[in-house]
Amino acid sequence: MEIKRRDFLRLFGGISGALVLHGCGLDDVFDVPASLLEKAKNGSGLESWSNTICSLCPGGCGIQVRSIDGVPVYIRGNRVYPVNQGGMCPLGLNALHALYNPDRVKAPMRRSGDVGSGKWESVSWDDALRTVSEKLSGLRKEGKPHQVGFLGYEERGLMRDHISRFMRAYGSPNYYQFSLTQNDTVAYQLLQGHAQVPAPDLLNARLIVSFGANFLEAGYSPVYYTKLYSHHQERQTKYVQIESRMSLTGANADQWIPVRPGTYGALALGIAYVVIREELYDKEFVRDHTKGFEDWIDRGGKKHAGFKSFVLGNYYPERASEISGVPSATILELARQLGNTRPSLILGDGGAIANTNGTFALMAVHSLNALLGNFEREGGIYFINEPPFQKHPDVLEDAIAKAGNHQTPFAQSEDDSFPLTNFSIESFAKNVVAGRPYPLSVLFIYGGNPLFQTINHNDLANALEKIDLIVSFDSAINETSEYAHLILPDHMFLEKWGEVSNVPSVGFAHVGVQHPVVQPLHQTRHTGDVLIEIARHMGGAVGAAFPLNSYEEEIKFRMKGVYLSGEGAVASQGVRQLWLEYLQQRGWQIGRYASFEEFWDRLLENGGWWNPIRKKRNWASVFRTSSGKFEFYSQSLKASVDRLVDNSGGRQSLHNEDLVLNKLNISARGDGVFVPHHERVPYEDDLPLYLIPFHVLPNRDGQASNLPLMQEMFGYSANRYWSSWVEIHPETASEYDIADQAWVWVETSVGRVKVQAKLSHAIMPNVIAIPFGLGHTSSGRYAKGHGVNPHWILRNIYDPISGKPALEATKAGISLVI
Amino acid sequence: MARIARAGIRFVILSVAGIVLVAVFIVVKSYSRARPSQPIEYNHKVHIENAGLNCLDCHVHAGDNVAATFPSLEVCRNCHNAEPVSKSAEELKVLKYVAEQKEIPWNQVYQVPDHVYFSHRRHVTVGKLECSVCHGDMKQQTAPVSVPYLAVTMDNCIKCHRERKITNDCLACHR
Amino acid sequence: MPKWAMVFDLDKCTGCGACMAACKMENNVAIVDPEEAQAGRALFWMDMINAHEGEYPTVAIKRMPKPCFHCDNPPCTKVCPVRATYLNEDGLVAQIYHRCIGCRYCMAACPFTAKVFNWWDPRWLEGATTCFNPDVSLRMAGVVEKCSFCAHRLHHVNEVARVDDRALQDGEFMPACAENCPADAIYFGDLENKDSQVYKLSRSYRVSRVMEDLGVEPKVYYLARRTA
Amino acid sequence: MDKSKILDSERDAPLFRPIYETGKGYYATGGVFLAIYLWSLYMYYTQVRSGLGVTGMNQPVTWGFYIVNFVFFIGISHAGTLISAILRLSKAEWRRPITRMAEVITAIVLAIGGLHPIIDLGRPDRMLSLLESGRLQSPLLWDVTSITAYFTASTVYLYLPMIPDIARIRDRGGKLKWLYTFMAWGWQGTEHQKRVLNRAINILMVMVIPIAVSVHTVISYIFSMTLQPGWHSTIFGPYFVAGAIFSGIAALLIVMIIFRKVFHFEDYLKQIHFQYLGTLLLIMSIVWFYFTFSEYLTGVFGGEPHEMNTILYKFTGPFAIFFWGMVFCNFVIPVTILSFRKLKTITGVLIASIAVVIGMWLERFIIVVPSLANPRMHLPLGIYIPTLVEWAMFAGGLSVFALGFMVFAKFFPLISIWEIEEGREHGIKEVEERIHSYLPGRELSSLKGEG
Repeated sequence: MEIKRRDFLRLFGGISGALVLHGCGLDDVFDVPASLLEKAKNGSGLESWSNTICSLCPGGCGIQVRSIDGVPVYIRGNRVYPVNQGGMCPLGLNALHALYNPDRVKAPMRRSGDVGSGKWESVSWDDALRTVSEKLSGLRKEGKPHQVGFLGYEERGLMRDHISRFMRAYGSPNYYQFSLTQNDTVAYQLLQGHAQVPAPDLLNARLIVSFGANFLEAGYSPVYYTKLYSHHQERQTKYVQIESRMSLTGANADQWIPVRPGTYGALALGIAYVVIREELYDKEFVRDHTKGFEDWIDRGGKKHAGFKSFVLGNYYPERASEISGVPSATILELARQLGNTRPSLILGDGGAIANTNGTFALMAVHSLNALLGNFEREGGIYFINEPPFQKHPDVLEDAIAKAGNHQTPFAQSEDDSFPLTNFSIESFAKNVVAGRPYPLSVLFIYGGNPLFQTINHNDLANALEKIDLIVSFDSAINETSEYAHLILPDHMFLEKWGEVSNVPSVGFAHVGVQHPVVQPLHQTRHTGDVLIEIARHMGGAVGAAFPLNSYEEEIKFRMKGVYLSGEGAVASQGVRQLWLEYLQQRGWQIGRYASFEEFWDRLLENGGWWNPIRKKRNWASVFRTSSGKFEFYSQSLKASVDRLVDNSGGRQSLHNEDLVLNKLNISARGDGVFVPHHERVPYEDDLPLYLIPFHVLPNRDGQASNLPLMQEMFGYSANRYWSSWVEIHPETASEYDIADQAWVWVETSVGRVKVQAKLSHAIMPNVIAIPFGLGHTSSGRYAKGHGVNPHWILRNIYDPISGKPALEATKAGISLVI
Repeated sequence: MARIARAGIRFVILSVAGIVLVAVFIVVKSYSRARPSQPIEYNHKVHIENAGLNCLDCHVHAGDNVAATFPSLEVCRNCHNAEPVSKSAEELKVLKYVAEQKEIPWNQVYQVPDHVYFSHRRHVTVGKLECSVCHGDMKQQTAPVSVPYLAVTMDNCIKCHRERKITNDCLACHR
Repeated sequence: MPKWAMVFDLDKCTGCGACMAACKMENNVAIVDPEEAQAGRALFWMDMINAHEGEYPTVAIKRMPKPCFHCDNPPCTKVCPVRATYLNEDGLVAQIYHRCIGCRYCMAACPFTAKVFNWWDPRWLEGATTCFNPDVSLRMAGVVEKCSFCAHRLHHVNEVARVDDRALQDGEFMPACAENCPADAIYFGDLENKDSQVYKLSRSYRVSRVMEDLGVEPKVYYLARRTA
Repeated sequence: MDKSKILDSERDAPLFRPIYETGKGYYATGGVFLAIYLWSLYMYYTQVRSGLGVTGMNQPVTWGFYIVNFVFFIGISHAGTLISAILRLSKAEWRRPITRMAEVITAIVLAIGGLHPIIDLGRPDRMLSLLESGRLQSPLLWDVTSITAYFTASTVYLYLPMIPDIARIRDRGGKLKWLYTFMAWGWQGTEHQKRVLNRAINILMVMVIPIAVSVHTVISYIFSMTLQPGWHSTIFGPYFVAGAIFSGIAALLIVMIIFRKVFHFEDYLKQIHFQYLGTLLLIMSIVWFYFTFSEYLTGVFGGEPHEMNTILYKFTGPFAIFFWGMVFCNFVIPVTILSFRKLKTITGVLIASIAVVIGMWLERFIIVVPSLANPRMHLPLGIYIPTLVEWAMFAGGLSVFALGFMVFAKFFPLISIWEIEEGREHGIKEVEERIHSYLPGRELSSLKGEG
């Protein structure tokens, strides 16, 4: 057993004194703040506040930074910013520790040793940029610009456009975004014809049933949701949370319904059965705006069974109960409540989609929204308009770029899997290793830490080793950027210009503008500017794609469109709900500004722009399917499968279709394939327990691990600090003689980890759960070596339709550490 | 008996000597603290009497901020721009700083400890205290002060607060 | 004299922990070593209580933020041998770090376990020494500390109000936790001010205080659904 | 000085022997204890340098070994002055060889115990604030006051009866004569001096009893003045005093038995002393049990949830072994041994005494820690595992005790010589008279005589 330093101290208290003072990093309190004291005594102590947007998570909260003599010392929520209205989450409050983090990359660096050796040498920006542009120019000269990849991390809005523009002008179709929410929206695509995440109107719904959507902890914007949630008591909203382990959202719901992992779809369909059988659904909506509910006859005169027949034939409550482990009485009760309470809202996310049958499960869940007629209705779900940004003229591609852009996107699966996505980290890794359809020469990595977050850790590591040049823009060296050859560190968000607009699922159009609240502390550069510079280096059409000199100008240029549209207003005092209602009654006054400059100044001063008034949408823009309706029978899924069948030899033989469907892990046949249905998850039945990872608020994506406060607060809900734990139901624990706080091995077919047990009644028996976020092998001094990463012992399997990692598809055994 | 008495006397003398030594050490120690010397031999008297300046003209934040703040170069430049106003050699130093665009590195004389909250605004604007109450009559100062007029000690704070019937709650000044 | 009090609406509170983080950042509360934290020495002025109630599947997790309760009849100040903790005229239970001798008697006497102790010299994030809040002094090893209701902010707003020659407004003095609560579940204000929201809420039928029977008169109120 | 007197004192020469003869064993034992003491000093230095983090105390369990030992040592200190005062007051003749040792225990242990709260301080450098800005309302200040008073009273009470003996050593000549001369304060053994000394002792012995009682009562107040379950109890005052006397007697017995063996005092410390003190120990054991029983019965019967948490934690929780160990050591063992004449040998008494000292230490532990480890709010239970530093301080405390005794034995007789002589000379006569005064008839006759 490794002796921890403090144990050692304890044992040899005598020696400890000397150690503590001289070698262990515990600083004498009178020494450390000397710089501060200096400042406090000699500085003028002038206080200033400036507004910007937090981007430690995709939530996009408006924040106010308090600076003393220009040094940021505190962050609080921006009261007037509409997304968070002054609220904050622990992570955002801790952003200053990220700014001052000792493990930031302070200047461009080139790796001088093997991967993981930690040997880096600093290089000048000029050298680094020259290296990159020469390599890129060389590839272009060879006519291989498509061999350059760009792996982003859930960036949206302008930055995404900016990178796309760069890649397009350069000539590569390989700009991908890896994130934990990647490929979540395929089910929406299948049912409603577009992948926009709907914004649920939590405030006006009276009953909210969430299938695994842990919106208070792991949703797109937890603070926004918490704000909305906080009104549930006065508005008498009932929350029902369906999930295997009670999350923070579950703990705050009025009712928690535990469900077996991988059976959310069956449960949703069981509810649909009751709703349909008892005719509690919105008949008008189903008649007018859905397709495939009733049995139907296609153009060829062939009869097809509708959703209704499928559900009534297969998902009677007893069967749904048998699959999901939820008592049929509960299913009946919930379904009747749903049918009889209007408006009632259905959410699906988290565990519901993180499985091999996730797409079908989310389809089933989302179908309930259609049955209840929740689209574009108060208390239902909305689709939010994009802010009226000013558009750049299209990129003028030169011949090389054109050729490059026409190449097959690299990360598309070679075989039948993942037909509905152009990117899956799994096919990406496989293709790099195999060098198919062409080798990848250069990879840019921007944000994120795929190696830590994915479940195909080894494949991806192999893939990264095969790439000639990896350029990372990370501001910290993490598991993934250990593989980089060159690091061109980006600013921390408090030091840079940026824009955070339309956070998915937030109920209004908005733009938050980030501006530097402090001069960059280190020799870092904005990645947007770096891309412009690289493009300029290459010159020609690539350079011409970026007429503006900096990313700051870019934002200003795009915001001009918002100004000119005359829509919405700069965020101001009126963000409170009551005030809004008042305004809506009296007519909404749109702020007028004398000039764009005035608008811009107000924008920076107040943090952002928003447009709470949503224009009524026509149904064609709500459902962009070929039928213009909500498709219970997904024609686009049908088309994809048909395409795959054609590719594998045509539909003459039934065998081909079987082959394709089997590869997609679809056991249904005929029309049943294309309507929401339940597919069995291929669990390894020889292991006894379901293992599920879960997310906690302080460190949702594992990237906050180098913030000591977040490490300390990581397990505040379980009274654990800096460490992982495994939640076990006491009944299950007693089967294995596991006591609370006992050390156990959690073992899967992939590997095993050692964690402390936490007995809890808030988890299903036979399910065990380990929080995701710890277990770093890199990422800085505070991150490294604390806790375990559950993703690394999960089986490397995916939802074969969407390419989403099946995080809840692993079974495990558990045993006491002896 | 005499012997006992002698032993007793010896004991008393030794202990008194010890105490005196310690006391002397402490006193010397506290007085030998480095006194700040200023980069410029600033003459308050000239500025107040001849130039007709008020305290707040240079210590601009004394009324609205926690720290009174030293005059920034900007403030000095208002008068000492390019041409010397006087024949003083010290003024040339100012002009040098102005020419080099370098802030004058003033040293602070009045320093409150880290755990004390002292706000000029609270004393000047709210409490309507004259500057001279704590800083003495600066009109007469021809050279920079090196020792606080009113020593920054808790006793002095409390005395004044008591006289003026201001709260002596610990939290009012200690943070 | 004002009587500052805090009200937590537990029906709104989700237990997200923002108050804990805000407090730590605002008050320069040290972060202890991982092994230390695990051994029960983590310093949280604002702590989060996690209580599981009931058995599977009808289980409820009660999360309850717990600052110092600033009792009107504080058991901790009575036992302090050196007046390092006392009830001041604003009804705040003050903690004077530079006088505390570290006997931890107040910690033993507090029924709410609201106080924490600096077992070591505080440790700071390397390079982050600049982000201290200059309004709050740093503690040293061997002294007791606790939630102050962000008393340093009271100086500030009082001063601003007096410069403007007006009375303090309701909601002007806000501790960091209340300021940042994403659920608006924390109210803070003056109980003596009959118009303040806190006064009204403290009279609510949903209100309760922790261990009211002890007679220590805590000034932290909890609002929760009354089931009975 | 006449010859007969010197000869007489030669009779008690064994009592002087430790002062003049120093064996190898003495230095060896002293060396060991000194080493332990120095080690503990070093440990304390580390604690001062780096903070109380070196101990095992933590968030809910904010008091640990130091406070436990504080209460324990102060309890032991009741052995001495209190017992000797009571015995003197009740004119128990068999007290004569015992009192000195008892008083020495008090003086040394009180010094050790009194230091413990200081060891426990997070900022010992600010200790003087206690004098500068001490709040008399705080039970801790009551403690400071009463312990200081008790320490003063008991050292004086130790010193006064030593004066005649010191004078004897002075008269015998030898090294350090100036010290003995100084300390003997010009004692010549005149009638006047004797009268003054006796009066002073009498006054002190009456005074010291309430002080001693107050000391441990006040220590119990530290706990019972708080609102904590398991502490907030009216019984604590007498309970602590009884426990203190109980552990004090046990400690006294152990010391007596050790010195009897080491310095061959068999002639002075006889079977009868152990019999008497053993009986006293038995009584105290039963009293202790009565108090303990009352305390827990009150708690269990009321069944107040927080109180029950603590009680159940003691009965069945992680500290159950200590709790039941305490009952075993404090009640089962002494009562079994001391109730049977056959078992009530010196060895038996020694075993019982050791058990009681251990048991009483466990009792202090069981009072201090479980109440703290069970916070009332829904917080996780506390754990407390003392570290090496704390053990070192404990060992250091014990070795200071041993060292103190050894040093004392090196300079002063451990048994009050003049009191023994006095017993021989006047005691017998006096007792005879006293017994006669108890007997029926005597008073009548005297009345008659007067009449």
